[in-house]
Amino acid sequence: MAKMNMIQALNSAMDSCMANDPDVLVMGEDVGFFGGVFRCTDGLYEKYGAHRALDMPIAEGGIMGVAIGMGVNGLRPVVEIQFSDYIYPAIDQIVSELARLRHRSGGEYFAPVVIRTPCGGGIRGGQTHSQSPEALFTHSCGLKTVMPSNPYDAKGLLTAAIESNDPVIFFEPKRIYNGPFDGDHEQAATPWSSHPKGDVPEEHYTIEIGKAAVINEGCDVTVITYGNMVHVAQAAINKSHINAELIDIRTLVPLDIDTIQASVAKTGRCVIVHEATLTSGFGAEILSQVQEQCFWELKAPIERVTGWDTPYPHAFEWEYFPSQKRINDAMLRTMESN
Amino acid sequence: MAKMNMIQALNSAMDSCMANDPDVLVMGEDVGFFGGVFRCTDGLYEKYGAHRALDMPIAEGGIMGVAIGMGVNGLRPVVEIQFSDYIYPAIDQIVSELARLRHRSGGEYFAPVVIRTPCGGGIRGGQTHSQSPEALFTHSCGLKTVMPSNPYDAKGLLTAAIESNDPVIFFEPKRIYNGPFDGDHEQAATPWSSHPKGDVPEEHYTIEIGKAAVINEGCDVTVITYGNMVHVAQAAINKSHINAELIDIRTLVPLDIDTIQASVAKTGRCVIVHEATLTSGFGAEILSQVQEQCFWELKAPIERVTGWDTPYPHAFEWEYFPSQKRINDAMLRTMESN
Amino acid sequence: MQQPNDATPASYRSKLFIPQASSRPDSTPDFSHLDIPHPTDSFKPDVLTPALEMQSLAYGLVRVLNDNHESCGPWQPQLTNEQLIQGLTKMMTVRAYDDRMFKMQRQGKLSFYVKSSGEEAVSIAQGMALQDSDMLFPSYRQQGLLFARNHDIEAMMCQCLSNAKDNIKGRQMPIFYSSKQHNFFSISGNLATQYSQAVGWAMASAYKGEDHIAAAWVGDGTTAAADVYHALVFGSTYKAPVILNVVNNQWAISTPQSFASAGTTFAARSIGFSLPGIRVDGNDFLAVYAVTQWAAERARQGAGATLIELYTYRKEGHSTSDNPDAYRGKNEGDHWPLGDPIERLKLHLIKQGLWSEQQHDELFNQITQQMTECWKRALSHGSLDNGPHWPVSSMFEDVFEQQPKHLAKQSQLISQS
Amino acid sequence: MQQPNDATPASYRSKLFIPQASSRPDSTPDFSHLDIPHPTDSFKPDVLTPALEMQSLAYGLVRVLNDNHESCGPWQPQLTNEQLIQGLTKMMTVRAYDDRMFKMQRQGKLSFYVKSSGEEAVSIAQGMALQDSDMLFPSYRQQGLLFARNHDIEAMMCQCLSNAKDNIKGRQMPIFYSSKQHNFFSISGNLATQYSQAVGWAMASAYKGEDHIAAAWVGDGTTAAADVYHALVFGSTYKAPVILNVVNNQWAISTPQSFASAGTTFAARSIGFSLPGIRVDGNDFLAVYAVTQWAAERARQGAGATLIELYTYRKEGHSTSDNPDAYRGKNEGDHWPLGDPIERLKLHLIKQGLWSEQQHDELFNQITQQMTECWKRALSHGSLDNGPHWPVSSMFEDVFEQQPKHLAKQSQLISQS
Ligand SMILES: Cc1ncc(C[n+]2csc(CCOP(=O)(O)OP(=O)(O)O)c2C)c(N)n1
Ligand SMILES: Cc1ncc(C[n+]2csc(CCOP(=O)(O)OP(=O)(O)O)c2C)c(N)n1
Ligand SMILES: [Mg+2]
Ligand SMILES: [Mg+2]
Repeated sequence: MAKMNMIQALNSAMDSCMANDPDVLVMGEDVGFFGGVFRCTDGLYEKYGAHRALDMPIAEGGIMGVAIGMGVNGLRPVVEIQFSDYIYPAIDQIVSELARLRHRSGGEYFAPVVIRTPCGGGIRGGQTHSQSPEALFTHSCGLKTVMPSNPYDAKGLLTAAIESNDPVIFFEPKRIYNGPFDGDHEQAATPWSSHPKGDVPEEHYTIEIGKAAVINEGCDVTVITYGNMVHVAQAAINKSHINAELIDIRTLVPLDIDTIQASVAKTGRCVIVHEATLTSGFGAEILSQVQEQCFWELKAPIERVTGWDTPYPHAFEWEYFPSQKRINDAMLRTMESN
Repeated sequence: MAKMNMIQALNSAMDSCMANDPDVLVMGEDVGFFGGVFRCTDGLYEKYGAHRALDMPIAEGGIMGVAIGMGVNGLRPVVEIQFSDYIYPAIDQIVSELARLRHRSGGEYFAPVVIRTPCGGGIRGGQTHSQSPEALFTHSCGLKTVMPSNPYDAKGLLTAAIESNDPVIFFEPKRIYNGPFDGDHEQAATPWSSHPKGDVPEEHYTIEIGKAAVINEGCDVTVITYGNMVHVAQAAINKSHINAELIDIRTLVPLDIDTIQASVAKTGRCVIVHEATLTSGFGAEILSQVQEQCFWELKAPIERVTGWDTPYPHAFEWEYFPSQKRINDAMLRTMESN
Repeated sequence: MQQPNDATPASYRSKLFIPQASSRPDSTPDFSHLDIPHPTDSFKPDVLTPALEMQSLAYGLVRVLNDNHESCGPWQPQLTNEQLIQGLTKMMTVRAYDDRMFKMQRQGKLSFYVKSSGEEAVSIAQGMALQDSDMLFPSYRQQGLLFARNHDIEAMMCQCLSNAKDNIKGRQMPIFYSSKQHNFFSISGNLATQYSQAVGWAMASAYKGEDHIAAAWVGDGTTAAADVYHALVFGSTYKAPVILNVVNNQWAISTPQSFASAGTTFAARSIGFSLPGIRVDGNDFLAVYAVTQWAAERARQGAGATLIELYTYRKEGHSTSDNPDAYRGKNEGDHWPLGDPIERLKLHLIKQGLWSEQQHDELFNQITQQMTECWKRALSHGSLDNGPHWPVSSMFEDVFEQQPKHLAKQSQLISQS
Repeated sequence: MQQPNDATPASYRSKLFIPQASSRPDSTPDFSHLDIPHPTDSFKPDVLTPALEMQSLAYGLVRVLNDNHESCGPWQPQLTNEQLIQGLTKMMTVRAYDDRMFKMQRQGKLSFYVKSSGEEAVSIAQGMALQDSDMLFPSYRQQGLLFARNHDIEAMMCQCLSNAKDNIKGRQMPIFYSSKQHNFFSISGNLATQYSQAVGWAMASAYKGEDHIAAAWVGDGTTAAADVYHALVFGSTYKAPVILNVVNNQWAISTPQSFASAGTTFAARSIGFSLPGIRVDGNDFLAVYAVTQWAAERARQGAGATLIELYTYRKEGHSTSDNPDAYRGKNEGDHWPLGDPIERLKLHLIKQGLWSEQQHDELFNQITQQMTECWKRALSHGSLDNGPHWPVSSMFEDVFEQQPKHLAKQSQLISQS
């Protein structure tokens, strides 16, 4: 075990996969010599050379097209999109090609590409360095969508993603790269070393894609979330007197509905939290599935606590970012009903 | 009044806007001389010239970028994307630029662009000529999303879209271009001339964007849908003994939740139908809002009847396409609960 | 070009430039402005020549067959008589296949079809010039490549019929073939996407230290798409061993090539990327073969990508969905100055004493009969309308490598309903 | 270039070509291979010259100032002494502004900043060569354009502070200016998107029969983006009156220009589109002015777009978020052979007897003081951390022209929580 932050854990996952398998390579803008603008691929260039830690031209669509071709030719490219706000130029290759290749070719061809991309706000990035576009990819059949909330999961899930023969889009909440963040920006930052999930094995391991984690057991209300919001929700729960069950879904597609269902069947109340914009966010899909599966157990309307339906504003970052208070209010509203 | 099919109604909307306002022009692949592969811009080239019915190179991203620049310079471009399956190369310009321009510039700049694009299956188009990607655009703040279900609405809504100073993405269910389609592909096709909504004024008129239409009043169950599924749902209702209220939302964003809420408050039961893939389809958002607004009135789980979570398969088009039977089954399941 | 009319109410006096078409239904086709050089006008550079030093090839037209159907000039390829006759046979086979399938579509047996008539030299000569281990990333109009690689014809028909023997399980429209066995990539409906994928495939080949190259095709209209640029940027940046082909058949559905060519040749687009660009007479089997072989050799020697513009003509409509008389001069193709690739190779072989009109007719009849037989056998495995198809549950397979629970559940639901 | 190491476990012997950097921290910067022609080596074509006939300008380097700081050669612009001194003043003002803002970021007053140091001639000379009614579509490193158009400095600072006087209401990070009043388009965080938008704007101008032109800027790295290609395709197809500028400052964050240049110049990318491409010494105020004026005149005469590569050097880090010493040779900029644009214009003016070191120092001090005063005033209107800002409810405005119900509701919710 070592103490690792998210960046180190992700780096360790790539490193161990590259050491094991010459078909694995990392690529993207500034990922080679420089080691990535967030340093996630730091050291891989020195260790594996310019050919395996590949700097690339600024054309996300081109990077994705090229990655698919590499995947078809037997490689396992791990692509970094510098900010998830810049993934849109690559969407055609992702949605029309990568996601559907296996199906459309009757299983003849596939491209085991992993797309890593930092998402989320809280770093004063304004509207073009703060987005959480994960929901878009969940509407496209054939992609697995993952968003870890801590270093231990990050390494295990990324390793599983790289070894998967399905394409995986892997969102990294950049606000928690260096430490868990509970939503209180005025507090001193805490490092991952002080968090149990900052203990990460140096050796190779995987966490199954498609399994949620129950972070807190509880019986009053189920709080369902993922990514950095896990920590905000946890803090809101800790400060409340509510005995809440907190679920980190970790994987959006495939969604571990069994774990969610078991929890809501027990609590009868449910709050869903994400940072992305409300309308057609992934919260809508979770809410729908919970409603469909647990209708008869529900004691109160399921609540969504999310970003607003506006671009992410530079000056109002903390008004936009779903707060502990909003989560707490939602839990309380849920608890009021009978 | 004239008898018009959807194509003629759309054409009539563009024609009257072009006659009124020299800033309106239509553009896209094959829309000029040829009048569009679905003939929607037929005759506009002859009438308004090659400069206002503008053929364009095959680069949806380029078309969109250029349209935005034109919009910023005072024009009202009406862009045709030949199939909505091919809108992905333009998504960056739509989501990152068109949708957010007014907000990001503090209201200084905007581009009143309309994007028309045929969507949906039922024409043996396989996975790349059948998609319904509307949900993706509803997750992006700043876009209005419209999908009409008949010629009368099509003309009124398209005219409103062209006159709107907000960008509008306008989906045209291609299966009903020539006639309403109730989902029974073995029956003889019916033309719009035999349908009341095929009566379309030749003069200029608008239908407000953001208002749903109650197609049938009823008290047993609310069926919420849009586009071609309106006709399938209508047929399912007609053949059943259920007194269903059928709502054609017409506009996805902004959503007329008031009309929906009033209906579900009355019926206590709700079935949502769309052709797009289930997971994170717009049905999830509708379901979520209904659940949030009408929880206490609901007598049964809200049901979603949608396309499956697979690409649209050529050979299994009718197994994929949501059928009257599936809608009927869902209504019945809803009615069984008490 | 139609100018905005002053009589039109509320219209600007536009100064915008709008490209013209070679002809429209109301005008007479006229290709007389085209400069068609003689085969001996070209030069053939060494395969390692820097791109800029061979720039004139991007504006010229590499040809081998002269107007008397003789082979001449610097680009004459080394082809045996057997290879030439094979080339002719394969081109005739593609054409017969296309004709048969088009008719079957018109009879309602297929939902859609796309012919490659007039462009057969492109895929047959290029397919023959490449090695079987080279990977092909075609558009929808290079069915000839499958013939060049001896793909089973009946199996191709089964794909077009979406029947129980369709290797891609009824999932795609007719003609969107995929054949891993033949290193023929799954065809996409989205134009141009395969172009940058081919570059990635080639980069992987170089990364693994292998000698295989990739080849990709797009049409003239498709050159406007972003992925074409991505292919040029990445192909040149990493000197990927790939051949990037532009099949300039003059039309993109109803849109003339002038809306994509920027007033110059497509081959010229390579220059800004330090890539050789060669424009070749796409209806000259020998020239297409020679140019492809040159580019393949360059790629295999590590000198990177080449852009080849195949100058040809789309004789028929875009697909079964359109009627070209609605947007171009009637029989425009008859005015096309570079003739027909099958006819030209036939006359060349006759001139060489290797072939005769009688042999040609016999071969034609034999191929036509072969098509009829293949079609019968293919149809015996089912058709889109009448089946048998793959089982409906197959729709839920191959979305992922292993079927996740939610798809298993949906698959169950469909079997119940 | 680092080759894969045989000692590395499980690695291929890659044959892939990987472009090199001009220098890395462990190597000594060396630009001696660059061919820097003399101003008299260029030729200046008529503005209506066909693109291919002026191709050599895409590979050359248009210069006006020689090594002795004299103006010479065919490209000497007609500029009054006042204009020259104005140019110098404006370049010095941008630099002072950048220095001030960078320091304020380091002191925690701004969340982010981007300097344009070393590249001031690009935006000042280009801004001055265009007319006020021409529309500018900049990237984030052309703040100089706002100075060329006499934008209020304090207001720019207010944008950077996201305070109550920020004209874009605190919605964007610092430096993402927008000024409709100055025909300066709202800057996007997404690279290259403005390039094709500029073409569309220019097409609209031609469509309306107006004479206004558009100009757009991207960096060397950004040339790889699809929208650059879209701009070239649409710009050439419709002969849009637009100037497409590539500011080649040698670096794209940590990535050298060699990952985008395809081994040739950026100006050369125009050739395949029949557009003139001109490479100009971007640190030579006079040359930049002259080339821009030429392209503007060409566009206004209806001959369409021009691609200008401004050959310059990014002296500082990419932004306040990086340290260039981590990825390029220390002080690489000091080795840059084209010097500094301010220094060069200053020496030219001194040589002409129009300026002196003393005047220069005085001006410098005056500008520095002006910045201090502007900053104080700007700060008095608030800052990101301490406000005042726009009211929070403003976040829900301008999403649409009229606020729809769901946003009104969300706005209410936020005011309650
Ligand atoms: C991204 C995308 N946009 C539009 C289309 C619709 N479309 C199919 S073929 C075609 C024309 C292509 O013309 P060209 O590239 O010249 O090829 P050709 O048909 O002549 O072989 C168009 C516009 C598509 N398939 N994909
Ligand atoms: C679409 C997109 N991809 C990536 C980025 C991140 N990014 C911002 S600036 C930059 C480098 C741009 O370099 P260059 O074009 O040379 O401009 P310069 O910074 O040198 O002026 C990158 C990769 C972005 N903003 N947008
Ligand atoms: Mg074509
Ligand atoms: Mg740069």
